[in-house]
Amino acid sequence: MTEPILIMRDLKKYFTVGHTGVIRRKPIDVKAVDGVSLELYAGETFGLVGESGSGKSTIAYMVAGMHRPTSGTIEFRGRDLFEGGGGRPLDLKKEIQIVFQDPGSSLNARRTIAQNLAVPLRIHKPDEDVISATLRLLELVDLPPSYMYRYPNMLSGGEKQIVAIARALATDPSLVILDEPTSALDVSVQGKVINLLMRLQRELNLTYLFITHDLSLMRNIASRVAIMYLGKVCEVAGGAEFFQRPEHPYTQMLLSSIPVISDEEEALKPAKMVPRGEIPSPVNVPPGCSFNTRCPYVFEQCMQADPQMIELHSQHFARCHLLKAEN
Amino acid sequence: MNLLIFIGKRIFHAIFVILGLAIVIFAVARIMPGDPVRLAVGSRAPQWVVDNMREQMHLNDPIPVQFGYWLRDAAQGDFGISLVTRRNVAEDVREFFPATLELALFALTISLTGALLLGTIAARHKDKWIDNIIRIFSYLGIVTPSFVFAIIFILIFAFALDWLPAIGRLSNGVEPPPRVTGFYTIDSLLIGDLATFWDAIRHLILPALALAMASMAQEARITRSSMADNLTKDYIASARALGVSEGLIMRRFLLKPSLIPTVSIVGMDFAAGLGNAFLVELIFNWPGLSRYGMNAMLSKDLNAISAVILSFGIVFVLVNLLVDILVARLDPRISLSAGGGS
Amino acid sequence: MGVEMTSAVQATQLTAEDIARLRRESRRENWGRAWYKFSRNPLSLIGAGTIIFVVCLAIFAPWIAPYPEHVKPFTDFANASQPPSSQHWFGTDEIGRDILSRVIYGYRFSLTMGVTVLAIVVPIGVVLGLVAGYFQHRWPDTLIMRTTDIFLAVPPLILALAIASILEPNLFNAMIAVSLTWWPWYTRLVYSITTGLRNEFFVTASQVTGASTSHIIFREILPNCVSPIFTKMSLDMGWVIIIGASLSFVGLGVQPPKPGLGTMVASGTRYLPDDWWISAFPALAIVVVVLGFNLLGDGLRDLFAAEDG
Amino acid sequence: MLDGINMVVYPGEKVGLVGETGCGKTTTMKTALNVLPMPPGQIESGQIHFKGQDLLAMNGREISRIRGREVTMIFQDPMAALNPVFTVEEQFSPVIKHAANARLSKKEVRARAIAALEEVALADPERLLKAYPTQLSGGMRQRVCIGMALATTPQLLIADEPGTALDVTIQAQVLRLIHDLVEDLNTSIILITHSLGVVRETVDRVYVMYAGSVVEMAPTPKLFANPLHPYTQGLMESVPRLSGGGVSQGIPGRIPDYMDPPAGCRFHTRCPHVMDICSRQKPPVFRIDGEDGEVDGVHEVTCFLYDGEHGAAATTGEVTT
Amino acid sequence: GAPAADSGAAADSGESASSAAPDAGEVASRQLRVSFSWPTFIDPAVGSDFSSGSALVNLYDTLVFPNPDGTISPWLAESWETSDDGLTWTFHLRQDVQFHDGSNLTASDVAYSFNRLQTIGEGYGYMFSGVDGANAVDDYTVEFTLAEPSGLFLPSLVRLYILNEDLVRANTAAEGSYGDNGDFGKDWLLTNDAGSGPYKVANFQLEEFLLMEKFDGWWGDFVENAPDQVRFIATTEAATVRTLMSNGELEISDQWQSINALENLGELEGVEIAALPSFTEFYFMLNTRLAPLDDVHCRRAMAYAFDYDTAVSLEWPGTQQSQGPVPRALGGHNPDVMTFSMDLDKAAEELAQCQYADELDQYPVEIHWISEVPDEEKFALLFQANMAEIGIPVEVVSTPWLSVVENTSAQETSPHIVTIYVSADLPEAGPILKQRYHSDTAATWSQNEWLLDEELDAAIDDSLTTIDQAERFAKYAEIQDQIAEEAPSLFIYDQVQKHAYQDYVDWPAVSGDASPLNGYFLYAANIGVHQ
Ligand SMILES: Nc1ncnc2c1ncn2[C@@H]1O[C@H](COP(=O)(O)OP(=O)(O)OP(=O)(O)O)[C@@H](O)[C@H]1O
Ligand SMILES: Nc1ncnc2c1ncn2[C@@H]1O[C@H](COP(=O)(O)OP(=O)(O)OP(=O)(O)O)[C@@H](O)[C@H]1O
Ligand SMILES: [Mg+2]
Ligand SMILES: [Mg+2]
Repeated sequence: MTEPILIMRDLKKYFTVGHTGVIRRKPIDVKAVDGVSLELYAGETFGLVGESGSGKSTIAYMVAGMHRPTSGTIEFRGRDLFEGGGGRPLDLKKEIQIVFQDPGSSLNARRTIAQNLAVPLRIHKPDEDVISATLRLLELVDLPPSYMYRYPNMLSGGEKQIVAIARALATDPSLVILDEPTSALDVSVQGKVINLLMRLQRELNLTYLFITHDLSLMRNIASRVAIMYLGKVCEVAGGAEFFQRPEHPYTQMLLSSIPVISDEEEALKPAKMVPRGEIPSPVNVPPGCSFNTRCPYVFEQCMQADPQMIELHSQHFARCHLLKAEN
Repeated sequence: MNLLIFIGKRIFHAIFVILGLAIVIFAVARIMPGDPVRLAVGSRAPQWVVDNMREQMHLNDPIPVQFGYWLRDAAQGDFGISLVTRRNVAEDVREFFPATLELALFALTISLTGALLLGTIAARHKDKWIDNIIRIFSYLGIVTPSFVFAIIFILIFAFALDWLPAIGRLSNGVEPPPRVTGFYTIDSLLIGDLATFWDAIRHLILPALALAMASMAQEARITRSSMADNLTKDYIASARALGVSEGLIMRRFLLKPSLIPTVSIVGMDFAAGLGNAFLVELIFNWPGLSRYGMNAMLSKDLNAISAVILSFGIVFVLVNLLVDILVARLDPRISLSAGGGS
Repeated sequence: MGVEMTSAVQATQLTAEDIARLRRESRRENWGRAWYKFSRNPLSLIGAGTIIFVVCLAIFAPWIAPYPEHVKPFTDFANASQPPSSQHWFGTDEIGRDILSRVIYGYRFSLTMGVTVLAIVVPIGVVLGLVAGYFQHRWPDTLIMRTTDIFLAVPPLILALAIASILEPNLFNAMIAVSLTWWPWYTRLVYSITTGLRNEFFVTASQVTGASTSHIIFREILPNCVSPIFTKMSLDMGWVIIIGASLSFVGLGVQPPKPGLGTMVASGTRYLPDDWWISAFPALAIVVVVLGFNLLGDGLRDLFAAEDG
Repeated sequence: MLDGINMVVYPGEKVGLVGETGCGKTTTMKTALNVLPMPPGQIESGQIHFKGQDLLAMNGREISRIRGREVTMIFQDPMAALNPVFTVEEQFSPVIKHAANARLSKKEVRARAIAALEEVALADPERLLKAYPTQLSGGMRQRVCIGMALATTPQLLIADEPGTALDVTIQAQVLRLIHDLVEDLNTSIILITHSLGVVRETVDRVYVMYAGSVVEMAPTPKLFANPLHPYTQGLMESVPRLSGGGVSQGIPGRIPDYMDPPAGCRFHTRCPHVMDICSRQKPPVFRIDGEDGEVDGVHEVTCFLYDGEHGAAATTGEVTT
Repeated sequence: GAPAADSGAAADSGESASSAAPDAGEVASRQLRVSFSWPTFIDPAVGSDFSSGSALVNLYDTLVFPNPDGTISPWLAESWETSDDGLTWTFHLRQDVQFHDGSNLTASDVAYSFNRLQTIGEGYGYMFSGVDGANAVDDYTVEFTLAEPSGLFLPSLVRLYILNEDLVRANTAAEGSYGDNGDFGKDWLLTNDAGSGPYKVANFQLEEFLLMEKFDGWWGDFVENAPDQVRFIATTEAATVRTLMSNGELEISDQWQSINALENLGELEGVEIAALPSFTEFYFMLNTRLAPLDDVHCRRAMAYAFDYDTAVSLEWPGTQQSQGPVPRALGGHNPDVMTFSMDLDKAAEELAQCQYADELDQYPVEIHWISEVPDEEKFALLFQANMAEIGIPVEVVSTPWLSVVENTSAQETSPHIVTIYVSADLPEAGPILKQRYHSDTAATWSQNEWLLDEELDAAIDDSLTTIDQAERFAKYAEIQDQIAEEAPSLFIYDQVQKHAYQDYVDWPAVSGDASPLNGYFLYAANIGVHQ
């Protein structure tokens, strides 16, 4: 395996969403991300999976520089992304780009495709001719040049997402964060976008941080996967390994809940595990292991202590009191 | 609790706004060119009369000091002497405000009732002829200045048909009821004088209608569109699918959410109404604060202008406060989210 | 729809001419589509027609008005207060002037008022709204929005009357007065749009790429405010004309003998009900132009709503 | 926008309706219950029979005897389906009163509402009744909706994408809940979804919809074993597999504009097997398998590929459009 | 202090409201209802305008009373004498006069009233600036001391209204700008009277009406059928007035009705129009310091070019062109004064002599008319049209009254021409000459001419201190000739005061049996109401 391109160390992000009481005000915090450590290697597709509100996007936004972490560090090729107090330098902005979930709002509806694409071009490639650069980008993502002067609302959802990808690529980044890039699209359209992404990765040697909640999709594209639950990572493993040997009870619950369309897939799912309970509010995370309200194997210790992340097998980590390292 | 916090915040905001308004008004009143005192006492009065009055009004002090005096006095409800009526302005305001409020509230009642009625009918018969008629009416209501309505109403209902009186609050010779609230309708009811009450109502109708037309039209439109919009909402379809009777859906499940946008603009419409009262009271010779204010403006009566604007500002802020609370009561989402944020 | 995927041509081979042609075609297509949608709404067409008609009347008043000299110094007491006739379609006023001619010229004042006020108010209000909205929850927001709260705390007509009365009464000061009361509405409007947009992903994407704040505010967010602004401007033309007429009606706007519409209504009220035409036609003229702007505004609103939906 | 939909549901049967976003699944069911807002909706023609009676021909009084007692619907978006300005109780009680079809005291209504909420595994129902929808989480809202629908003990339940707005694990819980509750009452279900996986795991028979019309109907096992319509085939291929093997390119092109649907077969613009006739003529329904009057085995498809004249030879079914 | 005054006022109005109610039904037959413009001040030291004046004459008595012919009769003062130097005036009062509260009117009340008026200085106070003081010699004798002899002192006493000292003191707020005298009862007197006149305040609803009731204890004689109630209704709105008139709810209209409105009123059944003579003249005031009006020939050219006949014809029938700077009805008017009439030849002749004759278009003349008086616009427009004929460019500007007051207060801001009606407060020519053309009044709205002519000033001062009437009038005549020569103003017409009135009102003013002095045309004790 190559060098890690991105390292997150004990990353935390708390949002203050309100205050208690009127007189003695104490902030009410949402622990959106609560102590996450991950490494991404150059050229890989790293999958980040988790239920809604588990903090996936928050991690993505911190990496992209939209949020400043409450604590912890993110290093990109050895450089701390949040060094110093001010904004991120342009050369780092160029290297890390992001594609958002909602194709509807990720393009400016009142500007043409060309104008949308011109924003990063003007900033990062001031020397190049904007029009020819735009044409080159469209060609890269297989869109006809006639799209240049169209407005986003004349494009289908999939096409909009492709334009958004083109915009992210305009700066020649090395790391692209894909925050659920296809979840708003239909399955019959999703394939095209995913295949485009895979092709671009090969051609441009990109690293992807790929966020999704579609495990079947993840299975097909990610080299490594991390599962998040309530702001914490509960399991990290290689793509295939992960589906063969899910260790964490939550991972098992997740996998067993996936609806599949063939018997052979059915066979791959772990033993039927009936999901139960509600996801606790991130404002009110239960003490101990945060999964203890839903875990079928819950016992004493889970209520008191938060388990540590341990390496079960090589490159397979999990955080559960039930699990012991193999060696 | 949430609602209380919400109300608390709104009141705090209202106080802030009124203070700010006071500063603006003071500034506006002081940029006035010329010597208001000389204007007031007339050209034949000797100079020492003018000097005397300037001294009394602190007009010789530096502006910040003047503002200090003004604010101190204003906080105690003292706006000095009106240059036109020669009376204490605060007294004038107390004297004339009830008439304007009575008119405005009566207009508000007319406009809201009419708007809800028209809006509901139009929404239920959307795109039918009756909806189109109501639409045309709304357009005319919105685009016609209130003073034009006032004139038209006088011509038709007072002159041509002679159904209703054209001017004043009471017919000649009918003595006003003893003053309790200053509202002739209420005061006359308090002493059980039905004849006076009826007379007061008859005098209210035309000016109130002239004031109400624009907001009625506006609110009818809003009601119509929000009702039509809500009719397509899933929760209405859901209620239907669950077998809730059409009548109940209309009366409850549709009406309440549809009222929210209508009620929200009532504050604005009320403001527009208070503004238009300046013209309407003039035309109907309505002895209210608006006509008083209009006269004050035309004669550059500085103290009176300040007091009148501030009075209207306060009423308007209070009305908005009330509307906000009402909307918050109608729409739990607002008060529920008021716990946090700004 | 009509998006053809026929790009056999290599993009890099496109000539500047091809690109210009592409651009022209898309432009034509966009305008065509907008016009098609707009033209399907008969009310907005009527509105637009009315406004064009009125604007033409105002611009070509000297050629259209049957008695342009009646707008200038003129007295003809022998012909005073004549009811509508074939010579004077709208009758004559108490000084013997042709009301039709004066109404046509009166539109000049109404439109000047509307256009000037909006020209003052829109840029100021919009920029303030953009700044306050973009810096939501920070000091520019507090400063700007609290100021608008204060200005909005007095009914606009009252504030306009007060300011106009304190200044010398004339059209210019009336415009100043109305402008002073009007800008907060645009600030409010743009503020609410901006606060909604600043969290949209396209704004975030620009920030992440390193676009400057002014680029984001004026190039990314502003274009998204344009349609509600235009809609509001159209409706506001109507309101401003009404407020202007109201000011004139109480003598704080256009001063006689200049033919302000509100001024004419006011002077005509002294001759009601017998000589009704003196105030009736100017009043009708106000209603017509305001109605035109309202219809157009509603049409634009529907148009933009359809485009976004 | 809907075009010639024929659907049959038998007592106690679970039927699925799959199709991509915006293909008209919700609209079909709203039309069936006659709760489509009109305007903008408009029903051009057709009949909807429930136990032999035409719902579209009924007046308000008659139809309300059926809605909320014999047929109910759970709506797609639980937030939108609950009125935001009323408490849960305020929305619950008219439903219960109507369903009971008898005079109930306030207390009884309340008791039944509480029972219904307990039924859907919601804790602290007393407090819940006083809550406004905004105060509930997505899962809770969905359960409240289900509770309301089931409180009416319907004979036919239309469930529109239950749990789709939620997470996989929660969705699985919701589906299980509906499944369990319905089992006891022998209620028929129409399950609307865009997920083939969900369909496969929950229903007996499937209708596949594309752009406002039904393109294929088959019992679940048959459909997954042998999808006939090119659209169904494309859809199946598009779904990423848990077994890996990459992601297919999906179906080319985009879903047609409903304002202006393509002539002939609506799928012909995207169909890999498109023939001349497809753009000219609407394909009729071809029965591939099963007998008239049979309940289980019938497999129908709307595609010229299965017409003897034009495509691969197949049994000709009767034209019902 | 203030709260006491407050509750006093409240109690008072409550009481009068309830006491008025039974009266209203019984006495409805004897009402005199008059429309008025608002505000109306019934404080003798504040009110001086038209409506205030009319209220004051009814509520208060004065030492002397003006006759229709301009002479003065004894009134509260039965007799008086003057010292030889003309500086001390002694008045002997009637002893049977009681105030509305029943107390007796004495010399100290007179002295108090005078001091109050002079201290406050508003309203008619200015008339007494040449008087040093008044003091009560005994209960019924009062003595005034003048700084210099004045022929006008006696007539000006019709504006000294006698207040009930005790009552005013009882209602004086301690805090006020008059030192020991607190607010001098100003606040209380805004809505209450302290007089002895034929009528007393019964109910005063601000902005709505002033209701006065007959005072049965009045010492004077009411005419037969004198009204039991006099009600001033605060409206001048044409539509309203018309409705009231046609419903028989108004006996006499205000004087602000337009010609058109009056014509309409006149057509009503039983309504007639009275055109009363007045002391008011309508002037175009020419600023003699501003080019081209600083050349007398230009001014004369204008005076010859103006179409007086048309102007007069726009007014109510019976209106006459003015003769010189003094209205005809005033004592001391000079009927032989030079009067301009339209003569374009002479105008051209004069214009030719004007230094600006060749460059008139460089000196456009602005004529300002007062926006509050819309009828003035016609005259301004007529002027513009007339001047166009001799080649003088004119611009018509409408200006609100307050701006006129402000503009005319300084020479730099005074416009070319202002059109203004000026009324005399005293029945003879002297005061109005002073008010219009003396340098002392140059910075006020009543003189836009800016004559600043010392000789003229001296002549006016001299005439005013002449005690002998004939001699005085002769001096006035001379001054009028002198002014007319200079053409500092265009003398348009003597205003007639137009009122619509019901024919069942027996109104002395119509037959010329009331003084044209402001207010006296409505002296209700002399008006009969036959219905
Ligand atoms: N700006 C913010 N202010 C307050 N809370 C926030 C903010 N952004 C995110 N959160 C909260 O942080 C938590 C994590 O949010 P995040 O968007 O990272 O989740 P996610 O895993 O991306 O979910 P999804 O799958 O729905 O996108 C959520 O509870 C969310 O409500
Ligand atoms: N009220 C409406 N007005 C106009 N068009 C509508 C309306 N409701 C639905 N449509 C259109 O009808 C089509 C079908 O909508 P429908 O909601 O039935 O689709 P669906 O299959 O349920 O989609 P989804 O999977 O997203 O729920 C869509 O294109 C939608 O845009
Ligand atoms: Mg997310
Ligand atoms: Mg749906």
